[in-house]
Formats: sequence, structure tokens, C-alpha cells
Amino acid sequence: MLDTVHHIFANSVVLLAARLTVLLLLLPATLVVGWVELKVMAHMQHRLGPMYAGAYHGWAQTLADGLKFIQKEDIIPTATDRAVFTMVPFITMLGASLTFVVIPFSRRWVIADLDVGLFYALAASSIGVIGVLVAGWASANKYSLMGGLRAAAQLIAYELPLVLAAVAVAMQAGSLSLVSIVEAQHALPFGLWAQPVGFLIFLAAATAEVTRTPFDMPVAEAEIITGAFTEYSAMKFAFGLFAAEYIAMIGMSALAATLFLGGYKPVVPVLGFVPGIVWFVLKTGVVIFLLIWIRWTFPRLREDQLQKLAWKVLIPLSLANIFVTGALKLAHWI
Amino acid sequence: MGTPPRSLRSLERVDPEEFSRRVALKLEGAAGHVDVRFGAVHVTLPAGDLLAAARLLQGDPELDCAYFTFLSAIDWEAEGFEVLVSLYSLTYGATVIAHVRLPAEDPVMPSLTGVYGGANWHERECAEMFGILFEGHPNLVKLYLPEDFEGYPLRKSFRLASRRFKSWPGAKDEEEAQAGGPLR
Amino acid sequence: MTVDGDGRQRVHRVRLPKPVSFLLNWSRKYSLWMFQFGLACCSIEFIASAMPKHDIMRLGVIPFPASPRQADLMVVAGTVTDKMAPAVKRVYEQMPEPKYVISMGSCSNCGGPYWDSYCVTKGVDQIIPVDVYVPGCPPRPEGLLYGIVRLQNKIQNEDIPERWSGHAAKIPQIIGTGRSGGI
Amino acid sequence: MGTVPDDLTRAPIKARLSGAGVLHTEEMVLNVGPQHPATHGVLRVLVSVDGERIVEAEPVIGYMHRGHEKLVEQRDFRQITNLLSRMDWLSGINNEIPASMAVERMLELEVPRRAQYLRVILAELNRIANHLMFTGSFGLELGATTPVMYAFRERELIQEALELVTGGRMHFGFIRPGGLKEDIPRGFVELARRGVRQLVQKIPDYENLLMGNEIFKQRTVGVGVLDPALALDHGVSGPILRACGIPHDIRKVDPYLVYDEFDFEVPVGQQGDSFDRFWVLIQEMRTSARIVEQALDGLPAGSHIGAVPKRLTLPEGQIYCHAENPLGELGYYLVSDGGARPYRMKIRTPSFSNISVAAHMLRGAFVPDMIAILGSMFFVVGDIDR
Repeated sequence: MLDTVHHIFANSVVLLAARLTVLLLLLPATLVVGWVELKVMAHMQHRLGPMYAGAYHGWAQTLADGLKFIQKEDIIPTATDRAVFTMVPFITMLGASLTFVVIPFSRRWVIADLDVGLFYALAASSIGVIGVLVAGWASANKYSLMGGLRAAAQLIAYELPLVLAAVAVAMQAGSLSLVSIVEAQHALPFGLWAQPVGFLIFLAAATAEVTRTPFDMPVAEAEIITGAFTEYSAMKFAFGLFAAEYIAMIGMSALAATLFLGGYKPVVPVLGFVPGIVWFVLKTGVVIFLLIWIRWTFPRLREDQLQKLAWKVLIPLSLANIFVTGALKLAHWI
Repeated sequence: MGTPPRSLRSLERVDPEEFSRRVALKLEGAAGHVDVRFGAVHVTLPAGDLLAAARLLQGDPELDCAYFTFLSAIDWEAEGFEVLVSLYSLTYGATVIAHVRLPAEDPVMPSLTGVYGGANWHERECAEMFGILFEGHPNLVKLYLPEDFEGYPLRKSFRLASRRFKSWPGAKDEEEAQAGGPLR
Repeated sequence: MTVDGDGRQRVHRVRLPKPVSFLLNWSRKYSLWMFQFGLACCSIEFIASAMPKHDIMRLGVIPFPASPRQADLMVVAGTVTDKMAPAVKRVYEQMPEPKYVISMGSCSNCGGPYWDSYCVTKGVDQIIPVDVYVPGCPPRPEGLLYGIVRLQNKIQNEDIPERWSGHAAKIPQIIGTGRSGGI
Repeated sequence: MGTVPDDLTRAPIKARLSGAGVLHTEEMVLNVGPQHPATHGVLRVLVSVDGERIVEAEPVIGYMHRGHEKLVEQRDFRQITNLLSRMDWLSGINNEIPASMAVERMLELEVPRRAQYLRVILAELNRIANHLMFTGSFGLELGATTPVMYAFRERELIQEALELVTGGRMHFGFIRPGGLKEDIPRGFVELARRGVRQLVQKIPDYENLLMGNEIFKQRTVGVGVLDPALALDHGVSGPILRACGIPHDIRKVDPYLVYDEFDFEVPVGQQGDSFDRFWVLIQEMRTSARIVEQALDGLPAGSHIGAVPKRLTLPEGQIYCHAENPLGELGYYLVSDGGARPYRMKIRTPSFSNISVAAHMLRGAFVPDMIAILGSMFFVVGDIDR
């Protein structure tokens, strides 16, 4: 049964259609996650959050934001490098949404189950760096230049621990294809028993990749006003920074859920009849909630402390994690 | 600069009269008279001796006025300006206020920034508000007012524009309302 | 698009269907990204209105954007001095077009307790067009919330082609003060 | 360390500072403010930056200058308190007290003990509200948006108590020469006690949420160290001076009102860095809470205002009257020529001197450190610009 479905999906037209549906599904997903963040933040801060937009608990708040940004005047300052300036939202959006090609939503629903799925996902997620760096340069504004440089330094520094943490998982599952990684977690998800350290490193590095507090130096409101995206307004801002950040966050959470929490595998074998996608959405939701929780409690790290954390703590830790996984693998314990 | 000042170590309270006798003793060079009003030691000095007196007040362990409180001026219109320099000694808990009289036309005074770093901003504000020139000040530039502002606001000769049309609609005291109140 | 006498392009009057205009007004009404322009004491009451007790985010006013490019509501809270006036004007011009201004507190309304000061601009409406004036020194956070509700009513009844056609430079009037909550 | 080769001494400071020597780096002048989320209100800092390190920083002030000293000369002694509470807009009552005390000392007015006790209670409640604001905004500048919400929740309670008495939340106009405008209503004592009790319970939350947080410590410990001698030289006062280890608090050193009847000790820091300033701020809230409790327990009966002539004119003379404001030493040098209005009143505000020392502290720090340093300098722009 597996290979027939596989064959259908491999057909390019269906592939394109599936790719578009996922992308179209992503946009409402960002609205939902945006609304969830507003409400969770508000309740953490002892208040109500959006209430009146759309009458019942402000469910239409992010929808109203999106519609409003469409109507805004699109300012392109004269001093900017025009073509590059307008290209940035596409790069960041591309970088953020490419990871969804290989992520298995359920046993059969995966757009392209590449053999090098994990490798491809991590490579795709690093395209966003170019977008932020180019935005910083093109906006011809001192603050965004500093924001762009900070973003580049931070994202490159946190690419390494992200990849090394994922390598340990690939070693344990014995394959790079995300579907087989999830299959290998049939008994217990890796994150809980074999790779707890890897899971924490991956989460820290993912927060840094998505530039969220405590790693949100590049978009630090207090110092350099929205960093690289200071000059962006209307749809370019809404699409390039706001939606791309949320899509990247969902992508990273989905990847973390797949690698460490056992993707579409049922958490309790008894409930096996529940379709895989429900588990996947639940686990991704848990990771998203964790990211939101971290964002609204911690202050911001200075970027030299940030780099110190990456190079002196996370990378050695992930290397040690690989060593331990390798040793356990040889001793056939895992 | 590194060693913590004496005030960190010991606190011996001294009442204003005793402190004023010490100041009068130390500043025998300045012909100024010293008196105590409302718990503060007031010293009147000629402009020339201010710098020497300030160094003495700061350096002398008997006085140790290390704390620079404020520097400002009063415009007595015809009789000229009176500059106030207020210092405070943490060790002895005593306030010393030096008064310096300056003529009404082009008032000039030596700057205290050499002795007290804190005097920098106070002198800039005083120069901007009263038009007093402080010699030796590193950059005597406007502190508060925009560059294109002419006139010295705190001088009595500077009238408030809005007050020309209505002096004070809500004057509470009846006599003052009838008398129209002095236009300041 | 016709180019008229003084060279400015004019969007000729087009009749926008009722539901579309309703939807666009509704989205602008509930997504007022507020730009933190706190100057003096009113800025403290302005922050207090975003805090748990008064929580301005209930009305859809999100105090996030730090850059004027992403904001569409500017609340001038505090005394506008002559030295600060050019900065207020420049920040107002940085904001993309459908923008609204709330003048909070008697200092920015008309100079307030500093009516006779030599360096205070007597009223921010000498520099930028103001939509809603919130009286008080400082106004209570509830005052600011009511000012925002009045602004939302104004946005709900706004005529977009009129606003974009350029010749409607004057400030749109408040038509009726209907209830704000819900659609 | 061996003799320094002489060509090093001649290399331009910038090359040695950036350690590049060969690479020609140019300083970028950054204009922080006058409208900037980090600076409280409209302080502008001209910063010349080499990469992320600040080479030179010069605060530019005056954007909130409203000319209080000139306006005060147009108003009589009862009307000036209304203007003065708008200078340091976080501590309305504390601004008004020294002005009335100056008038009372000059006229030798007898202020009833009940009025003095109530003045202390209102002043300390206002100090707690001021410190709560800075507790929240310091966390906000370092990126933690949640503590400001909790701090304002407590601040609303304190404002409720003040509003019950005075009718206002920030500017009260309640202190009159000779006493208070009117006596306190019935429910005030219980409301104040409840507010203070809840505050004392919640202070450990702030300590754990902020000071116990590893990232907060990394951002503040050892950042912006203020040398005590430099602080005294510039007239720095308040929590910032006490954080450098100098126990100078006017409530203890030169007690005014009835502060000498309460026992409270003044929190003093060690290094004088941002962390110590924040620590002193939090401990001062505990001290103020204790003072309010003692004052509420010992509140005597009596009238709220002494005998004050209807037409208030001061004899000729000059007086300097200062008090411990939440941000430091606030003093009024009142000069009277026998009329109903002050001839001249010099207003010595704490933030003006506190910020004049900022240029020295910002030199050599990182750009994000500038935000941490300025955030921990606890200034209000209206206080700086008067």
C-alpha cells in the first residue's frame, strides 16, 4: 500500500497541488498562531488580550491585522536599493516555508519523502538568514544595518548546534528520511529517553533561528527599532517579517516534534485509531506553546553573550551528545 | 579618583554654627562675611576668590565639601546678578552656599568645572538663562533652549508673551485682581 | 487616475459597494497598531492603559510596533515643546497613510497648565491634524479608552474613497456614537 | 607588563581600541532619541559607535523644557505646588512637600503633627508607586515584557489609595503651606494597609522573576559601574548614589517632617553597577512599606492644617529646603522679596545631576549596555528639563 501512494505523490502535478495546499494552509495557520500568542501572552500577563475584534474573544484579531496591512500605504524610502528592498519578503517567506516539503504530517501525507529529508529541511531553514541580511543592507538605515549584521552573526552561530543536534537523531534512527525517523520512534519518542539533551539544544537553537526572545537581538525593539525591518511597512512588513516569523516558528516546531516527539506516532498506543495528523498537530502545538512561554518571560541576551552561549556551550554539548549516541549505538542499547 | 572619599569612612555630625566658624577661619583670604541662615552656611565672596575658595572647600579635610549640589543665579535687575554655588559636606552634614555678586552689564565669572565636574551642566544652564559668561568652560553651548532662541528667559526683563494679553484671569486675591498684579 | 491643476493625482470618485467598505473599515477599526509617542506625564497614564487593569489590547489596539512605519495610530501624550515639535511632525510623516492621531492630555490639546510658557507649542494640532482630543491632565486611562472607542466609531463610518481622493484633506466627522463592541 | 613599544603609543586611539591597527574603521554617529522606546520620554543621546562599542556618548536634553522656574514667578505660593508636581511626574506628592516646607520655615508656621504624619504616609506611598514604575520599565528595556504588567498591577492598588484621599492618580495638588488640603476619608487607612501588605508579599516575585534570572544578571552585573568620587563630584543622589556604597539619605542625614520618629535602615549597594541600583530600588520599596505601616499605626488625631493667613506673603529672605525624592535630592532655593509670589525659585532636581554623569559611564560600553545603563539610571525627563 505504501509504495502505490508513494508513486501517486511522486507525480509532479499532484506534487505541485499538494505544495500549494500546504502553503495556503500555512497562511491561516499563522493567523491562528498569532491569535494564540496574543491570548497566551495576555493571560500570562494577568489580562484579557484581544476581546472585541470578532465579538467572541477577539478570534478575528489577526485577520483584522492582515486585512488592515493590505490597505496600508507601501512606503519605499528613496535612499533604499529598490529592487533588493522589495525582494526581501519573498526570500524570508521562501526560507520559512520550504521546510514543510519534507515534514510528514501523517503516515501517508508527506509531500516528498526525500531520503535526505532532514538534511534538506535544515538547509532550507537557513535561507532566511539571507533575507534578513539583505533587508538590513537595502533599507539604507543605520539601525537596520546593525540589525542585519546582528542577525547574520546570530543565525550562522546557531546553525551549527541545530544541525549537530539533528545529526544525533539521524544516527539513532539510522536514516535521514523524516518518515523513517518517525517510524524508528515507534516505542518511545527519542526526545524523552535517548536524546533529552539533543531536544533542549534543538529548542534553544530553533528559538535563535526564528530570532525570538531571549535571542531576539536582531529585532530588539528597545535598542534598534525592529532591527532589519525598520523601513518596511504595509504588506511587505506583514508578509516579510510577521507572517514569515510565524511560519518559520511553526516549521521549526514541526521539525522538533517530528525529530524528538515522534511526529504522527500516537502518544498512547491504545488510542492508535486516532489519525496521525491529530498527534502531529498536538505535538507541534506543545512546542509552539513552549516557544511562546519562553518569549514572554525571559529578557534579551546581549549578542556577545549570545555568541558565547552558542560557541562555548551548545556546540560542545551537541558534540558530546553525538559521541554518547554513537557509543550507545555501538553497544546496541538504542 | 579611585580611592573612596573620606565620607565613606566616617560621619561626624557638626552643627552649622561650628561649621561656619571653621569656614570663616579657613577662608580668611576672602573678605566675605559668613552667617548661618535656616541651617545653611552662607558665604559672600568676590568673583576672583571663588575658584580658590572652592578648591579649599573641596580639598581641606576639615571642610571636605565633596558634594556639588547646584549652581544658579538671581537677577536683581539694577543691582546686577547674584550667583549661588551650593556645596554639601557628607562627612559633617553641612551645607555651604557661596554668593558672588556680578554687575548687571556683561556679567563674567570664572568657571568651576576645573574643581567640580558637576558644574558643567549647571553653568551651561545658568549662561543660557541669564546670559552670564563663564570663563574656562569647555563648551558653553545652549543646554535647554533650541539654537535659534534669542533672549535670556530668566531675566526679569524677559516678558512672557501670553501674559501680555491677559495677566492672570483667575487671580484669587481680590486686591491683587483690582491692582492687576505686577507684570513679570 | 486624473492629474488635476496642481499636479497631484486624484482618485476619481468610485462608489465602493457597502459590504466591502464595511469590511475594510472593520479591519482598520480593530487593528490599530499604536505607536508609543509618550512625551510627558500623560505617557505614564498611556502605559497604565495598556496594563492589566485597563488593558487597551481588548479593543484591538496593539502597542507593539516600535517603528512608525508599521503603526497607524499615533497618540501624542504629553507636552509638545517648540524643540520637540519638528520631531513630532517628522515622525507623523513617516507613518503610512491611513493614520490617525489622538491628542491626549490638555498639554497637547492646547498647552494646558503651560499656557504662558515661553517654549511650549500651544496645541499639537498646530503641527499635525488630530482626530480625537482626550481632555484631562492627565486623563484617566478610561478617558483614553473612550477616546479610542470614539476613534473606532469614526473609522467605522469613514468613506475610504473620500479619504484617498486627496481633496478631502479635512478631518472626517464623527457620525453618531453607536456602541463599539462586536461586529 | 614590559615597556610599551613607542609606536603603539602613537597609534590613533580608535585603531588601538578596535585592536585592528591596520583596518581603517570609521565611527558611525548614531542618534538615539529624542523619540526612542528605550529612553524614558524624550532624552536624546548622540552616540558615536565603533562596531557595537560606544566610543563617545553625549546626552542632549531640553526636549521637555517647559520653563518651570519662570512660570513659578507668575504664581503665588498656593498655586506653585500644582505646577511643581508635573516636573517629576512619577512622584507628585514628593515634589510638593519641600515647596510647602520652605514657606512654612520662612513664616515659622506650626504644622500639626497629624498633617506631618499624613504627609509622610502619602510621600512614601508615592515613592513605592515611583519605584514600581521603574521596576517594570527596567525589565521592559532588557526585553522582559511581563514584569511591567505585574509591577503596574501593584501600582494600581497604591494609586487607588492615593486617589481615595486626593482625587487624582498622578498630580495631586494636595499639600498646602501649613498642612493638607483636607483630612483623609474613612476607608483610607485600611486601603493603604491592604495595598502595602499585598506589595510586600509580591516583592519576592520580582526578585525571583528578574534578579534571580540568569540572563538578567548577565546583562546587569558589572555593567555601568559608577565610581563614588565621580558621583559625589556631579551631585548624584538617590538610589544611584546609595548603590555606589554611600549611605546618603536625607531622611536620615537631615530628617524633615517626622522621619526621625520611625526606625528604618537605608539599603546600600556595593559595586554601583546596574544590578546594585536595581537591588537598592527593590529594597527601598520594603523600607517605604515599613515606614507607611509605622506611620499608620502611630497616626495622631488633630486638625489637618495649621493657622494660615488668608493672604500669604513671605518676609524678605532666602532659604534652601530639600527632601529625599524617590529619584534623589530635590531642593527649592526660594528667594522672596516680601510679595505674594516668589521673586526667584531655583529648582534643584535629582535627575538633572544624575544624568550629567551618564556620559562618563556610557564610554566604552556596548550599544545594548547603553540601554541597560540608561534604564538603571532611574531618571524622569521632566525632572531633567524642568
